Amino acid sequence: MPVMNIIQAVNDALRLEMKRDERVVVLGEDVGKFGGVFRATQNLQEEFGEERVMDTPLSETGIIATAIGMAIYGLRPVPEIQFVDFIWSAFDQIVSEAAKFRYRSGGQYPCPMTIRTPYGGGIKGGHYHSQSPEAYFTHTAGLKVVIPSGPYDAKGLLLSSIRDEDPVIFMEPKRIYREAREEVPEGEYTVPLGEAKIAREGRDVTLLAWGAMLHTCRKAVEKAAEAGVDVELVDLRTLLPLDIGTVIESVKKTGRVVIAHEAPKTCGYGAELIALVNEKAFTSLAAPPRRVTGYDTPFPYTLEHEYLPDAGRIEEALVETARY
Amino acid sequence: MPVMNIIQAVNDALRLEMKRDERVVVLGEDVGKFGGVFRATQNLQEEFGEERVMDTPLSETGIIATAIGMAIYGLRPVPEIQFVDFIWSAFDQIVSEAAKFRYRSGGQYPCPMTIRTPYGGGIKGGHYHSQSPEAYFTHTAGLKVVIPSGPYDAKGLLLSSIRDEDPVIFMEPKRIYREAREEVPEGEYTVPLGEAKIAREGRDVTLLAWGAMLHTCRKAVEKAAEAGVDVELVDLRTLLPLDIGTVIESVKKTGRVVIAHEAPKTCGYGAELIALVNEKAFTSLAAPPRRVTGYDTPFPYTLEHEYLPDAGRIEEALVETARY
Amino acid sequence: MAAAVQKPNETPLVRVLDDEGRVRDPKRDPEIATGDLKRIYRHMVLLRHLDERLLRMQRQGRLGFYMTSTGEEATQLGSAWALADQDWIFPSYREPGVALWRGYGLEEFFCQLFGNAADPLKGRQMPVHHSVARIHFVSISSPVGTQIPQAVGAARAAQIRRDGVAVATYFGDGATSTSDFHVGLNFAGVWRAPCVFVCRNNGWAISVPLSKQTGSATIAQKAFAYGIPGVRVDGNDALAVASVMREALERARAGEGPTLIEAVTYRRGPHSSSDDPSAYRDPSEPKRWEKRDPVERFRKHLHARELWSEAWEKELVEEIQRDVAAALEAAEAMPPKPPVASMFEDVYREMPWHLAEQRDALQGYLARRGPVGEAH
Amino acid sequence: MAAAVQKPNETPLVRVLDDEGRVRDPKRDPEIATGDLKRIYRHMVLLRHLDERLLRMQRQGRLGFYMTSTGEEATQLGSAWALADQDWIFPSYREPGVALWRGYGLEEFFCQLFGNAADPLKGRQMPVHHSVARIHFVSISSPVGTQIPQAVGAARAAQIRRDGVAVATYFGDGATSTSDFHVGLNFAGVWRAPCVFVCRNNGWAISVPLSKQTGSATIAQKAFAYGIPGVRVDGNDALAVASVMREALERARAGEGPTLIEAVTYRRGPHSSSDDPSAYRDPSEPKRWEKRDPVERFRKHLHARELWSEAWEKELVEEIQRDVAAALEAAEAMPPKPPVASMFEDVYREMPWHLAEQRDALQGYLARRGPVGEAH
Ligand SMILES: Cc1ncc(C[n+]2csc(CCOP(=O)(O)OP(=O)(O)O)c2C)c(N)n1
Ligand SMILES: Cc1ncc(C[n+]2csc(CCOP(=O)(O)OP(=O)(O)O)c2C)c(N)n1
Ligand SMILES: [Mg+2]
Ligand SMILES: [Mg+2]
Repeated sequence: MPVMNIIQAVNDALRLEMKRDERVVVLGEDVGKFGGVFRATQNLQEEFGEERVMDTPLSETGIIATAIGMAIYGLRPVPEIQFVDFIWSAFDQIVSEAAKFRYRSGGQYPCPMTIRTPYGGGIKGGHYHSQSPEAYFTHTAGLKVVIPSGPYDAKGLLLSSIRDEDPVIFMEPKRIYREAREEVPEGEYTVPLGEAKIAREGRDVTLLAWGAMLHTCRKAVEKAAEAGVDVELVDLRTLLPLDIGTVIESVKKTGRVVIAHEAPKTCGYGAELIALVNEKAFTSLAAPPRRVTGYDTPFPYTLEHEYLPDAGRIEEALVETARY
Repeated sequence: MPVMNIIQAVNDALRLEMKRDERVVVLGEDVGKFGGVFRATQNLQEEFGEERVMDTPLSETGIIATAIGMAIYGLRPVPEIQFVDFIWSAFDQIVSEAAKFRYRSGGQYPCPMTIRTPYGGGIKGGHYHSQSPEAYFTHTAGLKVVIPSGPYDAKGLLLSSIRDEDPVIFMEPKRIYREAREEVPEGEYTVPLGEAKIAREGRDVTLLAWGAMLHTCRKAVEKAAEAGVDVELVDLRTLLPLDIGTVIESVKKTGRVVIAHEAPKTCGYGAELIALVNEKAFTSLAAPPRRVTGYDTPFPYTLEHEYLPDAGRIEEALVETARY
Repeated sequence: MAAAVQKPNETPLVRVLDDEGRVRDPKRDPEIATGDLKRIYRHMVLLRHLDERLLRMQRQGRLGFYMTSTGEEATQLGSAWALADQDWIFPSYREPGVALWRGYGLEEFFCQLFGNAADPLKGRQMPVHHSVARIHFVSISSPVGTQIPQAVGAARAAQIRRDGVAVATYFGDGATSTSDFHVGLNFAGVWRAPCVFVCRNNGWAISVPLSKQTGSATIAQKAFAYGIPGVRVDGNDALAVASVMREALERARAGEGPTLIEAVTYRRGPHSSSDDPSAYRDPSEPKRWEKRDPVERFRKHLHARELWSEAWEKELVEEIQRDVAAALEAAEAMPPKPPVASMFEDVYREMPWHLAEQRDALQGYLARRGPVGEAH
Repeated sequence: MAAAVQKPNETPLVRVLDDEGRVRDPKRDPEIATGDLKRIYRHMVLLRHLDERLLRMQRQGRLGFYMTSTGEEATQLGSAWALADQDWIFPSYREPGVALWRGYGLEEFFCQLFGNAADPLKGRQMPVHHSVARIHFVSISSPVGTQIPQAVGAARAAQIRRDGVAVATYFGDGATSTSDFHVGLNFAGVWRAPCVFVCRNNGWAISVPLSKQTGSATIAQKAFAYGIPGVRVDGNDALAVASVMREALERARAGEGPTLIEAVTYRRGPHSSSDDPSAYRDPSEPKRWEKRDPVERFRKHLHARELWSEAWEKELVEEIQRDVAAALEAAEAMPPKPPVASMFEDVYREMPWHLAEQRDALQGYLARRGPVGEAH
């Protein structure tokens, strides 16, 4: 089996699906000849032509709105937003249109599309090349939100997303685009949406995370193990709809839960997870659920590693929660 | 003291502050000659002229972006977004610009402005004239989020917001614009941002709410009282920054908490409140914190009263929580 | 029309009929078949009748909300005539005539307005936010302008598929100020997408007159910013609208790219049933435009062509009244609310656990307490 | 310039200098004072030196990120010359020359690039996102185009205050596709705001050429959509840029409203230090534009006017190298990071409890575990 990084896995998924399904088209800034600023769409225009791999003018709302029109018409667009930080001009089209089209038309107009976009910090990107805005999307009914943490899942989840009948926000952890490498099957396969993965079994504390944070969490889990704390690490993979069964089962087992995310704390997705755990596993809770998150500031440039949750901060939360 | 409704209180606050401070300007769609589709800016253009009360072209991003430019330049703009449901085209300017201007310029460019906008359901407004998107703003560092529940607070909080040195999202409960009436002092007064109000003291359960929901909650509290449950009702008034002291003190006293909001449940502000209560009052909790909210669907037209939390649903949550 | 870019200083107002309904520009006459001419007139009369009746019903509290298109009938029907069955429409809220022309039934129309159990949209959207897939009349949403770049995306899809479909999108003068207008026309210009942009310039965006909406003298000239042709047409002249629309659609289908049509008309009524224009505009202005009534002008035209008679008019009006009354009665007889469970459907293709849970909780609550209302 | 709207078919390229630096249109010569001419040249040379040096430093890992403006010096300096001290600038990331011309110090400039403890922005923004309030050079942000309507708001504020301030905003050709370009120019057209829109049309938006950015032949003609004048100028001709900029600012100050200036130039370097243009553009293209180098052309002009000599050039270059080296050394000597507590400041004027709590937690953590890094 070939070893791929996330960029290669994404590229591979796009290529396979474009071959299999001629309705699939890719559009975005610099995705054509250049193959994307992260090269995730490299060689696709060469292979599939300018009509199926379109360089667009510089407008995120234009990219998403025209993709919606294509989806409504019967194509399967996979628009790319160069950095998720630039998605906001398209927010109206995402929240008011894509997310509501099926519903408001009484089911007449589904809007199947997959918005691919890199997210996250740790690349010296400052305010506007670093953010993790997943919670803005998870608060929006009608969207699905998917975040892979490695190449295998990236490919399998992207294929599932493109084939899904609803709009998907597919957030790619750009910090580990090239760093995360693993064996990835060559042909098609899918990883189903809405299913979390137990990345490591453990007895003492449940640790919930997704995307690039998974890797920081793995380190934290090792450190915690050294301190005698046995952590169950759950990779959510899909945030909306959430795999509630896996989460609650794990928390019922451990009685303790820590959530790690890059996004700012206030109203981040961690809050929802804590609320759900309270709702469904209150009597199992032996310690207060903890969040380890980015801070409630814009994302800073120089101090980004102080800003981002690191293995030490997560480890402390795990050990304290275990010993509570 | 005159009796006013919320529209009158808002209008009064604007007029007083425009008189007091010539930096204050109002802009938005239909706010001038027409005085706003809800008439909140009625007669202001007559009194202060077209330069201080500006009808704008139909573009929410234009309204907010030009208001930012005015704020940066030294004015105190109070832009109106006709319905908060139409704010999304301006989301980039709010999230990427207004919220980050002070920070990213190292404190050189504060951006004091108050975005007034009606929100909420119950007026037969369907998808796009009914939503309660406060949680999108409370997840955004750099913004303040204020929601009054009645005329007195509306006036006092609006004056505080306009005088505040940071950008404020001021969400007005349009369902009770005319229905909520109370005595309001004629001259200037302020209600400080960041301070919640105990709307009713009680021993058994804490009920957290804001805006129009306050009124539904009052009914629920009465019903609960009939069932022997003594509820402490807290009107948060400012969601960001939250008055954490009042919230936690109340929950420590009652050991039980219910949150009611119109917004969809998943990742609504209720989730953050539950997470904070877990963080700061875990050992006081005698029952799982409960949310009574809008559902995770677009806001429906015909079934809006089924969608919105009503007094019965809140009452049931209160009683069940009290008896847990 | 030449494929070349329209020079802005050459954007005269295209007219076929004069105010008396006489053909003043025979070269421009689209030569619509007799049956279609009469059908256009019939739909104009129907629209006028609906506007009067439904606004009255709204005032009586029998309908939650309504928006008239009085005065803008020619723009709707002239353009609708030119569209082919396979073409797609991305409408705004003020072109019910286009849907009715294409076969939207009166009863479904009313059920949508009532949001009742027979509403094809399951009571989810406000009145006048229709959606009729079988005639390619795409779901209307309230945010102004969002449909414009969506139409361009659909047109691009049709272009890629080479299926001969053209796309039309409708919007008002106020919508030209939105972001979506700009990005839509810009993408269309680059792609040369088979898309026709029909701007109903009715002079007002709620209380904001065109002079406060843009500094440009015309809407048509905005096309020049995107390297596409812009045409200005008398929007109260159904034949002129039909003519420019047909040309634009021909260009689209011939691979010659998009066109912006500015149909100059007037919003005679209030913006919506919630509006009160007396607070912001001189009542003499709508009065003046009554003299340029598109329905009357078209009637005079038919009369001049001996396609109209008082007897036919009477028959027509009676038929319309009968049809409308029957459809209204049928619609009003429907249960006023769709089933509660339907509120949770169509958010996604498959209902996820959290929606099923919420649905069950609500159904349990309603079973315990009875229907929502003051009793709760 | 007439206050009337520029007719799009009359948008010739304004030039003052020919390719050899000779004045070919004396009527257009802005007659810049000798001292200013030499200062303009000095800043051009400084910019070129900075670009070379800093891109090299970035390659060496001494700087996180950098963006050059090589080839676009005349657009920056010609327009900067025409601005008055009290005027406000809403820049994009490719006009460092405007800030330096107005007195931004080299050392602060470098400290911003390093994001170090002496960075006026406290290490918060990426390199080249300057903000210099004392010269009214407003905070740069990454999202393309957002500054355009902000500039219009500031211009509207100046207009309301009648304080004689004009506002200039800079952006690229790619930015003309954004929502914010449209709404900015539209609001400005309605308000007749004292705002000058300077579009650096450098032919590319990262890998996207102008032909894929818009269907219009020029950027200048987009002004017509807003009823404002559009001017097309040779962006590599500092005198032509100075001339049209001065006229536009005069119009603004005279209450005659906004102007769109399209400065036709070329992005000679990569989009940024992260970019690799060999993947998407023919290397012969930048080579061709080297022949139209704005700095050389301006040097020839000074030479023709006997304001330039080899000796002066040598002196100038040495002085610049010395200044730059000294400032760089000073900047590099600063502590590389601002204090951790500063991360929590300036989110709001007063720090709310939750930020104070987060700050204290982080400081406690760092006190326990030492600075962040692999050890954690
Ligand atoms: C984005 C957005 N902003 C504001 C509104 C409120 N609104 C509804 S219609 C309208 C005016 C539209 O004017 P125009 O485009 O000229 O269309 P017309 O109603 O005249 O047909 C406004 C401001 C809205 N629906 N959407
Ligand atoms: C809204 C937004 N989308 C995408 C980007 C990524 N991006 C940065 S610069 C750029 C191209 C800008 O081109 P242009 O406006 O011509 O300016 P130039 O770089 O040529 O000076 C792009 C796409 C961004 N910064 N902001
Ligand atoms: Mg209109
Ligand atoms: Mg460019």
